[in-house]
Amino acid sequence: MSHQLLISTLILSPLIGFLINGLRYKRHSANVAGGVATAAAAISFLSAILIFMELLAMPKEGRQIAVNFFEWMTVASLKINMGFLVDPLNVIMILIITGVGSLIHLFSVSYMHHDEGAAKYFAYLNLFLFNMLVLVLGDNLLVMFVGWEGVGLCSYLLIGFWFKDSDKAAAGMKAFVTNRVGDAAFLLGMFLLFVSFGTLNFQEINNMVPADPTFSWLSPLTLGTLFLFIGATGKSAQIPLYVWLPDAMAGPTPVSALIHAATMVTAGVYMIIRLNPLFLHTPNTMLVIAIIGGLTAVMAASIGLTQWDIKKVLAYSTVSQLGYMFLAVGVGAFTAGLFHLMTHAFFKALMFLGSGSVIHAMHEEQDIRKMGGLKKHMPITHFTFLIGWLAIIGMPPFSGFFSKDEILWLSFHSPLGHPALWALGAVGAVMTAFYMTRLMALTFWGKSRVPQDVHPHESPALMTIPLIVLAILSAFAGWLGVPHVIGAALGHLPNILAEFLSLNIKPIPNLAEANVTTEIILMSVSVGFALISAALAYHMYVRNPELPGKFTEKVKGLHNFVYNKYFVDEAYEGSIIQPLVQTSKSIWFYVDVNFIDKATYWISDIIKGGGSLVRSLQNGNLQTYAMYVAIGLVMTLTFILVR
Amino acid sequence: MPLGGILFITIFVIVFGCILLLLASKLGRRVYDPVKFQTYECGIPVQEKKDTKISVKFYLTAILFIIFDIEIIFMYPWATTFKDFILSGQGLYVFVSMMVFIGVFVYGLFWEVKSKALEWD
Amino acid sequence: MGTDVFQIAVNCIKLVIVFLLMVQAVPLLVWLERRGSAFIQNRFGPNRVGPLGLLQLLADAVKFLFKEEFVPANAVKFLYYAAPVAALVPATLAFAAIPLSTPVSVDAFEMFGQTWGPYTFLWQGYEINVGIVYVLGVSSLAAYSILMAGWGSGNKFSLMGALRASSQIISYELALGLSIVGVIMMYGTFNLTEMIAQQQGTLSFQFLGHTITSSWLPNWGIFYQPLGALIFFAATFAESNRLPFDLAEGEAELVAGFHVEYGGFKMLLFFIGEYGHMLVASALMATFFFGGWGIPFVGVAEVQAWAATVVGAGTSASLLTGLVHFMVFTLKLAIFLWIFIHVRWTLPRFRYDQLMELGWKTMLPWALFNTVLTSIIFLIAHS
Amino acid sequence: MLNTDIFTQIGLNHYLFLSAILFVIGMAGVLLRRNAIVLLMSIELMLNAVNISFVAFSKYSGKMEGQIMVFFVMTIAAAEAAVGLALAVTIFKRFREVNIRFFEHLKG
Amino acid sequence: MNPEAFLFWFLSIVTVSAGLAVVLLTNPIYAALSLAMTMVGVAAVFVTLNAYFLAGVQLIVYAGAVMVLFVMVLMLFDLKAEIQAFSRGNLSGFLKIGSVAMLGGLIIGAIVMSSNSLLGNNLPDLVVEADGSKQLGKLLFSKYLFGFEALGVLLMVVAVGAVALARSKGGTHAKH
Repeated sequence: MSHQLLISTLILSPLIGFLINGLRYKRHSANVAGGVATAAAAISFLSAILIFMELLAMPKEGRQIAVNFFEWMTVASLKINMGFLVDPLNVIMILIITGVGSLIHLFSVSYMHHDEGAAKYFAYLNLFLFNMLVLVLGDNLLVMFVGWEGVGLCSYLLIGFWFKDSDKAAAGMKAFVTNRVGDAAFLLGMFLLFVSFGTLNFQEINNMVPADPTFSWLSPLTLGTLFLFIGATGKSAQIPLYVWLPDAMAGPTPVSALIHAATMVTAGVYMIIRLNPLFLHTPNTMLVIAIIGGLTAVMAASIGLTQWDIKKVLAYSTVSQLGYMFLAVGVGAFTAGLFHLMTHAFFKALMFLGSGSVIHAMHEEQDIRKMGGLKKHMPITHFTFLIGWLAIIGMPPFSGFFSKDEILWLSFHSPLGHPALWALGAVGAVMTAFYMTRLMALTFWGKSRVPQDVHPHESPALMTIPLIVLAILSAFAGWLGVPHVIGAALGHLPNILAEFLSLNIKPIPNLAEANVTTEIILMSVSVGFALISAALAYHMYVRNPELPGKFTEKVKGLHNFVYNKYFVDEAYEGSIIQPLVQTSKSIWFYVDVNFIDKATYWISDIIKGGGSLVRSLQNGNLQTYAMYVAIGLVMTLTFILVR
Repeated sequence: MPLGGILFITIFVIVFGCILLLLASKLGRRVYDPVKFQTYECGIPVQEKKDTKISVKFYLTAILFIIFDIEIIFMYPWATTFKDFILSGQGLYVFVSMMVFIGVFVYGLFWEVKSKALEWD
Repeated sequence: MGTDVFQIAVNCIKLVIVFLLMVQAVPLLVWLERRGSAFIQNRFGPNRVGPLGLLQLLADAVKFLFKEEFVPANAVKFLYYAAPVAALVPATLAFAAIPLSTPVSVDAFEMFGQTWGPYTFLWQGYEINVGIVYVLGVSSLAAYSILMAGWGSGNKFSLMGALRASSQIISYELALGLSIVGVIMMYGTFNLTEMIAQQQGTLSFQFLGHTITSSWLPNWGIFYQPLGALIFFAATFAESNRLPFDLAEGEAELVAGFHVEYGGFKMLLFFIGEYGHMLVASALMATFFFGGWGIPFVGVAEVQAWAATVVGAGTSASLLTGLVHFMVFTLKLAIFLWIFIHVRWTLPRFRYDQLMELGWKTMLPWALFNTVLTSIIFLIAHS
Repeated sequence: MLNTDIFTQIGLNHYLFLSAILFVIGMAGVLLRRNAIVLLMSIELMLNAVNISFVAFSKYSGKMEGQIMVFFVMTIAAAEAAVGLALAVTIFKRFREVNIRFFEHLKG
Repeated sequence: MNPEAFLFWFLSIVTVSAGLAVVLLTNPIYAALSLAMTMVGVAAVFVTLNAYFLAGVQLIVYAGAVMVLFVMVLMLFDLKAEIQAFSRGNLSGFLKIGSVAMLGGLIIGAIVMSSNSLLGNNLPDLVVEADGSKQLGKLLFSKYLFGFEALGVLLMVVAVGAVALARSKGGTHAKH
């Protein structure tokens, strides 16, 4: 009972916040709305902590809280419960969601307080939290799908939050439509799983997975997991469906931090981890996931090298980091994937909020060419951003180092891994170090290129406090999952995360027989290259600011190609969207106008004619109507009596 | 069954009243005067006026009376059985359900007061 | 109504007596009112006819009877005549349901060569087990006679007066009905006889499993429901169109309310109706809140024992017991009636908007509050 | 000798007949009268008729549900009367007329 | 003739004739007063059926509240006897009267035909003698609680709606 209460508090308090703000949004001032929303998120976070404690108090084998609120639907053999399951895997997720969520709510109170739609904004934000929690906690695919769609909706609403700007509205639309493609695949995958297993419940599915892997490409499970993965590429912005995420930066910056960096976009990773026995059963899919993940990591990072918009850089960085996560889960390193998910949630939320702080200070200016030298104006933002930067480029001992390094190592070493995958990851890491340093350099260091009429200033405490908290988390969260090489070196530090997750995730089989030397070499190589690349970037953008321009002159074609994001958007436009639009237009003309419309006109003409005949019956006189009732009654009674 | 008694006394009272009225009408002396039979309006000649304006408040009062009267009637069975419910351990449940009802009632009353349906001027 | 001729006859006679009791109370009350008002206003009042002017009422009655019969030209004749008769019915019906004293048991006896009895006769018109609901229902019929009179007279003023009077009656009926919810809850019954029976003895009640008793306070409803009693009594003033709520009669505005066109005996019938309502109200007050016919500190059994020593056990003792209790009841009634009269000559009249405001916005919420409070205390006390 | 049982032995059917007759009277009122308020009154009559049969069934089948239903019906009827009369008042204020013929604006 | 039967027949005659008067009297006020009479008669019928509490409620709600409202409204409208109280029309009039008569015949026929099957064979004697109102209360607050609360909301809505209606300026239609 108390579990039920806790979980309902956890899930419902954002919903209640949404209702309060949503139903009365016109009357609320931004501060009241923000207070309500933040309180809702904080209550949710508190109950998440309580649930976490409950879970810790349980014996290790039985760390599960399952509650079933009601039976949602029963159709033939399909029985869906509105059930929620808390276990070590998603308790981490809910802590991240509600914790980072609360911080971002807090940040938003200050960030949005000039906006007239602030109450609406907070309502959406709370609704998002609610849906995300449903997604994460649902004990079956359908409940998860409800949350999945719900977060998509909120993402759409929030990207298009400033819908009066048609570009931003279009960005929201793009995100929504792209996600629909993924969602369709997700649904297909769900159907295939249901056909194979006869249930949608995660635990039942995971228990029913056959022991031996399937190597066939056409087996229903391979297809099903592939479809699920395509669904995940939609939500988590992977090749080929990543195109929406950079455009999603049209939304308010805290939204980008919460939805498009820390939580929603990781839903795909979470889903795969949740179903990890099933995915392990289909190595083909895993291979696809790993390749896609690696390619995305490199490709997005390379685009990130050339972008000028601070949020776009971060967005491509997010896509790239998500690629890492997929690379991790693709090689079977689920713990590492989740670990990176967590650290990424911290440092990327931190960097987005930091960029929000910068944008706020620069009066809505996002172009890094017009920044520079902000270090002295915004010390706190700079310092926290610095920590985020150190984390993301994988500088030991910051959190990103541990998670990224574990992924790289396992992509090399795991039975599903391959040196080529490691190479992809390493290249990505080098690029990451370069473009993040470039971002730091152009924004905070070097000479100021700030226009004369803008006077940057440090953000208020309400905005810096979340930054500081997140900075602390980004700095130290890595010690939760110390790789065992380093752990051994430092005196048998345990990998807390892996142990905690042992209920959900089986360890990689050949982890014990790892070659320590190889591991250390690989680690040093990637860190070393990353540092060199960072130093190069520092050299190029701080010391010799004219160098990059010369360099791009030389490789102009390549630069343009990359700068325009490999023309992927244009390719999609030409190959998919335009043909689709043309076909739809011709269908509209031939089928809709010429056939269906005409048919409905005929039908309506017939009905009109009949109606004008019958209309005389409806003469508006109540007594005539009563007479019809009486006659009907007489007829019915006669029928009953005579029968 | 008290119905017989009720019928008896009703008929008795009606008959009694009628007899008295009849008696009074026979005993009184009558003097004819056309002015006397005119409608009494404080002594001035009757002003025949169509459409006497009568405030809509009267029906409002009557309509509200019906509604609230029923709500009160609903409390009667509750009041008689409340003690039994308490003794059988369902007191709180019945109490809360009645409080919900009363809450709705109070909301209605509050609305009427707020919308000035009960203002007389 | 009874199983044999004797019982039916006695019951019928009893009903007639109850009615006559009400009718004869009217001249007495009129006299009391006139003398009382004179006393309050430092005058003499009627003192010429008979001792203390007591025969004045008889003279008035005769005068009423010999008044000229008259129907206004615009009147609707049937309604004009039916209204005063209809005014009598609700008060009578309600009054007959109120227990006036202890039941009288008659032993078996011989008459006309036949054994009759034994019987038990109730000292009331008839017993109804949903007494309160019945009384409320019957007295809500009073609005008809007012409306019939007002419309039947064919006079704008009387119609206006009738509408105002009936609006007032129905407005206060809400507070009245709501104020006794607490009473019903306390006694757990609609039956008036049971209510009186529960008020015998000294104050004692259950609270959180303890029984609390008082040595000298009678177990009357007033001690449990003071607010309810206050609202109930105030509402009955409005119900019986008495001052300070006699807006229908507001002489300055509406000449004399719905009975402008009435005179002579028809007016007297309205009077009987109005005083009948007063009687019913006082009797209900006594029944709900002051122990009915019960004598404080003295139980029925003690009175019976005393009566047996005076006239010997059996029918006559039972009759004497009934009489004693009836006297007590009459005394209680008289006190309330005197309060009615006293208030009439003490307080000024409300304005109509004040009247409605008081009914809807003050008494109704307070009665509601009383109900909620009673139920909360009840819930706490009994669980 | 005429069998007088039908007059002296009152049973369920008697009450049902009474109810049916009142119902039909009310229905005739609804169909035939032109005054909107009289129509409303006829509807009340029909509801009362139905209430009689509810109570009769309640008594003769020994179930309290019938009385509960009557209680509910009364409530609904009162609510209906309140709204109906409010409508009538509004329409009267507009047209100075309560003839049902004037309420024909809903014709098709 | 036993008292029960006497009461029944007496009350039926009163009720039915008052009901007929409602429909047949052309003066709406007399119709309303007859309806009040019918209501009182129905209350008495309830008493013969041992439904004491309902009889009281019938008196309070119908006779005391609803009919007072009707009478008040009629008096305010000051409607005298109507010249054309009944609706006209040969075909529809015939249809109406015919259907009403048919309906009456059919209902009575149905009652007669089904008189044996209405209650089953063994008629239990009701024990709602003394405690009827309490039984009603107990049922109302356990099994029919939802209906009770729903009615509370309905009444509130009606209170708001009726007042808003009665105070409105009289619709959007043009005057005819």
